[in-house]
Amino acid sequence: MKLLKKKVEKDLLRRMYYQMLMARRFEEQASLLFVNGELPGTVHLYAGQEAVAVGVCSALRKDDYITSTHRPHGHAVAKGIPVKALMAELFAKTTGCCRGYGGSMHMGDIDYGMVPAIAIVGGGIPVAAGIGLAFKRLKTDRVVACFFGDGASSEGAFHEGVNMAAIWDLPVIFVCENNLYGASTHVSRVMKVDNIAERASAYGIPGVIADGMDVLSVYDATVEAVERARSGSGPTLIECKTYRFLGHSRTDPQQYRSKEEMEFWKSKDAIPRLKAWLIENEHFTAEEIDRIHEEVERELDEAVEFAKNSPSPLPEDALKNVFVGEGS
Amino acid sequence: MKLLKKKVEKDLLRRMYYQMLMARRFEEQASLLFVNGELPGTVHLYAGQEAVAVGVCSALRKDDYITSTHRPHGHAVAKGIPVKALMAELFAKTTGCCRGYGGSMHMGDIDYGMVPAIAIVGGGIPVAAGIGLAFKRLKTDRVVACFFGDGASSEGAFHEGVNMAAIWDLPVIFVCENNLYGASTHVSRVMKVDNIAERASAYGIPGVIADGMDVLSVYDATVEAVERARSGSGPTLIECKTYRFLGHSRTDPQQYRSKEEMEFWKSKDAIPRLKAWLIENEHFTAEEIDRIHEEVERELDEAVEFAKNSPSPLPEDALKNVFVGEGS
Amino acid sequence: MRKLTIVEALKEAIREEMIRDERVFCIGEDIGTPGGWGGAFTVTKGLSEEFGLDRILDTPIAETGIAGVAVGAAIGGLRPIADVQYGDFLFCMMDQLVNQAAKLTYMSGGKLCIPMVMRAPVGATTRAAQHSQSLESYFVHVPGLKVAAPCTAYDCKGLLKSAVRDDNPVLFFEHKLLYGSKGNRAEAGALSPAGDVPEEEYLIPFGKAVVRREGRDVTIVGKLLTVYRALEAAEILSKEGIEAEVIDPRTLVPFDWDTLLSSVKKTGRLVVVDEEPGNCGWASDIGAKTSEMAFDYLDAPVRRVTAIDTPVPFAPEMERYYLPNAEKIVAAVKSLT
Amino acid sequence: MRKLTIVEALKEAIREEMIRDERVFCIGEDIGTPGGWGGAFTVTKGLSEEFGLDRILDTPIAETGIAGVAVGAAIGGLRPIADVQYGDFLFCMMDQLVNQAAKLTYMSGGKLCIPMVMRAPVGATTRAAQHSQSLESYFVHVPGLKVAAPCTAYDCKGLLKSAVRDDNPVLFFEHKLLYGSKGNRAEAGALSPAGDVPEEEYLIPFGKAVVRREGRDVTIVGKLLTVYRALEAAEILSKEGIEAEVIDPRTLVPFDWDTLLSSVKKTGRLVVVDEEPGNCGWASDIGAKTSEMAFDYLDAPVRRVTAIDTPVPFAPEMERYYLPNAEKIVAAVKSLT
Ligand SMILES: Cc1ncc(C[n+]2csc(CCOP(=O)(O)OP(=O)(O)O)c2C)c(N)n1
Ligand SMILES: Cc1ncc(C[n+]2csc(CCOP(=O)(O)OP(=O)(O)O)c2C)c(N)n1
Ligand SMILES: [Mg+2]
Ligand SMILES: [Mg+2]
Repeated sequence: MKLLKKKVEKDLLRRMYYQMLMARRFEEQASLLFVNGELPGTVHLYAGQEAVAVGVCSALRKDDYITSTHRPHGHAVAKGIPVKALMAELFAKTTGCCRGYGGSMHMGDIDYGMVPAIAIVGGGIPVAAGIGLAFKRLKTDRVVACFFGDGASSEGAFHEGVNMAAIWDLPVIFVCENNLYGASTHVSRVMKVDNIAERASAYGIPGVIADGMDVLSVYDATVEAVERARSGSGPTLIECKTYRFLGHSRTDPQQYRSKEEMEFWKSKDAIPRLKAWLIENEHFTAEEIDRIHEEVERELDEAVEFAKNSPSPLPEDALKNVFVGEGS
Repeated sequence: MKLLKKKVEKDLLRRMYYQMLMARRFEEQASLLFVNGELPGTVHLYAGQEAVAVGVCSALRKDDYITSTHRPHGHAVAKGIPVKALMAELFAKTTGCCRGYGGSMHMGDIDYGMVPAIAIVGGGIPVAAGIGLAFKRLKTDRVVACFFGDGASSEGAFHEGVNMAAIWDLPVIFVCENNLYGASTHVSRVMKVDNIAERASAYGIPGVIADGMDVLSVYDATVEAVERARSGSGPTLIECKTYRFLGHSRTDPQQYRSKEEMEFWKSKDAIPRLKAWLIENEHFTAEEIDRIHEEVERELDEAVEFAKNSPSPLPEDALKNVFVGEGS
Repeated sequence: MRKLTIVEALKEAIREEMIRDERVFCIGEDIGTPGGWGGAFTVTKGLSEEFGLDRILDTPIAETGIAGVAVGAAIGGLRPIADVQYGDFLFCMMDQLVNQAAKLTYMSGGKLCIPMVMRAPVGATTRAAQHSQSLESYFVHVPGLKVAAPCTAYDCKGLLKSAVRDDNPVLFFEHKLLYGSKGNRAEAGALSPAGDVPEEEYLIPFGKAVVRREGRDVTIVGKLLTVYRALEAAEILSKEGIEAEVIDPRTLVPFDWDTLLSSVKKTGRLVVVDEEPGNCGWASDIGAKTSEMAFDYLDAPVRRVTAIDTPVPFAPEMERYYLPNAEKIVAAVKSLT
Repeated sequence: MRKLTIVEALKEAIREEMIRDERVFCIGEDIGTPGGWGGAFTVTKGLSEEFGLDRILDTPIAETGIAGVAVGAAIGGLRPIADVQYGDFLFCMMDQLVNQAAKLTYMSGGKLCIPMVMRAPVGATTRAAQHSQSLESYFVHVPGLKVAAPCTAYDCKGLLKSAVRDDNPVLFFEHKLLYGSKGNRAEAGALSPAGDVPEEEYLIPFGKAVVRREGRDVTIVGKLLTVYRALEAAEILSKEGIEAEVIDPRTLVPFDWDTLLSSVKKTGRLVVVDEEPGNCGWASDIGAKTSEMAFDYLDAPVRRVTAIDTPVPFAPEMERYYLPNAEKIVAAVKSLT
């Protein structure tokens, strides 16, 4: 495992492990609740990719922003939105992070620096550039991290958004989570380059590859990109090689990928990998890790409880919040 | 001047010179007619870029297609649409190549292999990919050349269209006419790479640079790209370095570029350059060249005459041609 | 007669047209990959095995590209059936549909034809603001596009086949709650209007409405799912002695004014039901034109029962409030009498 | 009082707002480059000299990017005034406007605000199909957007200033034939409605219509250029003893129903004039809602005088036929009496 460039504080490592585990267990819970018919709509689960969200967000400040996608739960956990509010949103309750207006695909809370997830593939990319523009013009040193998938890199919005961030040297970190598939379609069928990071050269910005199954690799790459961004040197495109362990969405037949491939990637699971490293390097004892697991379970149970006991919106609340100030 | 890769027939050279001159004189006429208030709408004149249209189209067959832009007159001349029909279209007459429905910005005639020009910047790029798809699926060896500007290469449609042509190995020649400006905006302000050809690497296709002020350079590059395309090896992006001698459109203040820059590029004018070369290399005598000039003037005069004497559409013709078969 | 779901009927239409005409092909995201969905709602599932991945062509996620390539393919001599996973993403390809597909024939003075079909699923299914929109009227407003919005398996098949043979661009809308796909694509609240579909080939012309239920007291017109909502309402009303005539236009462009106006002239009352928001929507268009053309026959104002003018909310309680339904239609009808 | 053209009024509004609030900035193609146009219709000409190229921000030709960056800039704390050279190109940014700008506030449960203005010139000026469209109703149909369509210099200034201060996304439509720019941007057939604009600062609230001409016999409502066509028609009608009341709604969302309905209740007749094609257009919306809300007051059907349902043709003869004009309005009014 790659060495960190600077001493990483113990609580950072703890938080990383905690968040990755929480993101994973959150999805397992959500999946279960979903299958039991307790949640409306659909879900796109993040399991497998936790090292990306957590690695990136660990390198951000609270007042930095992120934009997200149709697969936002992990990003939301990593950016620090309370899991109660996330769970309540899945349950479509007024206590949800979007008060029941958004649901799984639009999770977010600007108070925690997460723009409500944009489920239009690629749609968040120019938006992130715009946020970067604001942060720069307002003379802050805040940055924005923009999550998107391999599939999204074929969208025109990617081209336009990345180019604008590049020419104006905006403080944006473009984080491509290359999990090999856009829905059922393998990346190799939709692009002729081997790495999405190579596309950075079309915009004259650095493109780097991180191991998306290793939170420290993602963290390192992000720290560097954040430094560039904060110092006014412009955006970076980080491609994180990763994999989603579950189906694309609720109804994925999943027969477009092989058992072997799935097994291969599961063997790289970032969570046991970090756990082993933490124990091996004596950052934490096995018991300390166990206590993190207990904490996660407790919080998650509380979140489900909280969500179930929270009130649903009134039907006519639908009329509110179309415009600002007409709200609840 | 660069040597030709193969012996270029005398009539090819003659046609090149003829078409470049025609394209130039056509614009000068159009400009005059426009200033005199004889033409409705607006015009984007092609003067200066003739080597590109003619170099490319000289490497195409009649049954190959081209797509064009808001600046289509030169492409139309080079693809062989009779100048009468082009002039009549500017005059909004029923004898125009679009029967008065299209005007300057939508010039084209599919019978000559030119799709009516698409004046949405970048809009023609995925369309060209689609034509390439059809040519390939229908097992023809036809190709399509897609003209667009430097400015268009920032559009999402460029990214999506070129990528699709690349992954499916479509017979498309993407011809970027880099005339240094998108309207008033210099390329260096809207992209961080030096050459648009470099963007080809993001799609895994060859990107080449041609001297857009030298018809033979453009022709050579296109011949090679056409060979690749016809043989099933996919698209090429050719960037032609060129310059427009006149304003962007009818109302261009033109104060965003310097006199020196304009003079510099005018000194590279492709038409006198070809003329000198033709005489120097004894392809034609000065008298033969003069006769081409006379021919062009005569045809152009006839075209204006024809256009002026042609009938205008009836007002209620506006109701026709919304759908196929409801036509004139 | 055998019963097919709408998914089955659409698939059969595509299959028959692809066999009949080599130039017909499908293009879209995740429509062909073996082991994948066969399109977001399984309509093309299995077809790539039969026709190959060249003719059931998976694309990158790039809607402008899909629509633009469809336009170009049509120009080049093919007959594309393009697919957008959710109608909401039509906004990503709007330029190609509105500025190119709809206008090229006209711009060329009638010399060019653009035979393409754009299939788009619409309707709210607790997917919130960006995956729930009904958006037919945007395209009815675009001169140069034909627009179909069928709601039965029979009509879906016959109209899709006609759309494929049409030399003009066609927007073909399908409602997610009507697909009737079984198994893992079944949506909460879905109707499953499996219907009679003959074995023999047939085509349905554009511009012919169907009277789904006869009645003398009021005319109700809807499209897609709201035709069924109208029929539900008619049942309720019938119990109270009000006999509603329910009309299904099947295509929105061209629109069968004869059928609608004859009905309105008979009943003297019209309710238009639509899942789109009301402002500048289809219901307003039908309302305004009917009011203009049948002014002297109308005994009451044309009432519009539409979605409310908000984005689509996520919470099911709010979504129900957002949508038109049988009770709202009943109330509207009663307000007229 | 001093007279300003609309270009001057818009420029002054932008200038004042940029001075008042550092967060306000302009973004678009060719709006700032020294020696360039200052926007396709010169509205921002000269402003980059005063505010710098950072605040009069030229972009690549990339409309999705412009709109998306505007949305993001609004989220990040700025207040963008974005510019599209021709309204037709709004279709290239439709996804960002419809799916993001209009919905993010709602999706967030009201926690996020998107204060952005999108300025778009519309109208036919012999530029043919892709540079001539009027397309306001597409955006009126989108819940979550406010829509302005002013037609005088006074209103343009006051409404643009309000739009900039609004915490919601605003589509701000301007008509190419009304800019009144002199010199090299003057269009054939342009009106030059230079009008009184006070030196003192003022704001105009959204949702307040103006009665441009009083009359007792018929109400005519238009928007943008068609307000002037309506006034022309009113003059002609007046000579024949028919007194038309002409209403200019100024904003389409919100819409001032009080003013329109009071007028209709007085006159009993309504003609809606619109430069958009008729199908599912704004005229239908006004027609349907008025017919519904003022049914008992209408002595005649609401007549719609719109562009014809075709793309915009190039030839001036055909373009004139395509467009609504005073004669067509006069004929419509007479058909009601
Ligand atoms: C504009 C748009 N097109 C299509 C979709 C449907 N869709 C949702 S997720 C998805 C695949 C996205 O792939 P990728 O960007 O790689 O992200 P991943 O799902 O792998 O996280 C598709 C096609 C969409 N939501 N938006
Ligand atoms: C989508 C779109 N955006 C903007 C415009 C307005 N416009 C017309 S030409 C032009 C500049 C195009 O630059 P480039 O692609 O370099 O072509 P050139 O004019 O130099 O030939 C612009 C911005 C347009 N027609 N379409
Ligand atoms: Mg992916
Ligand atoms: Mg250029």
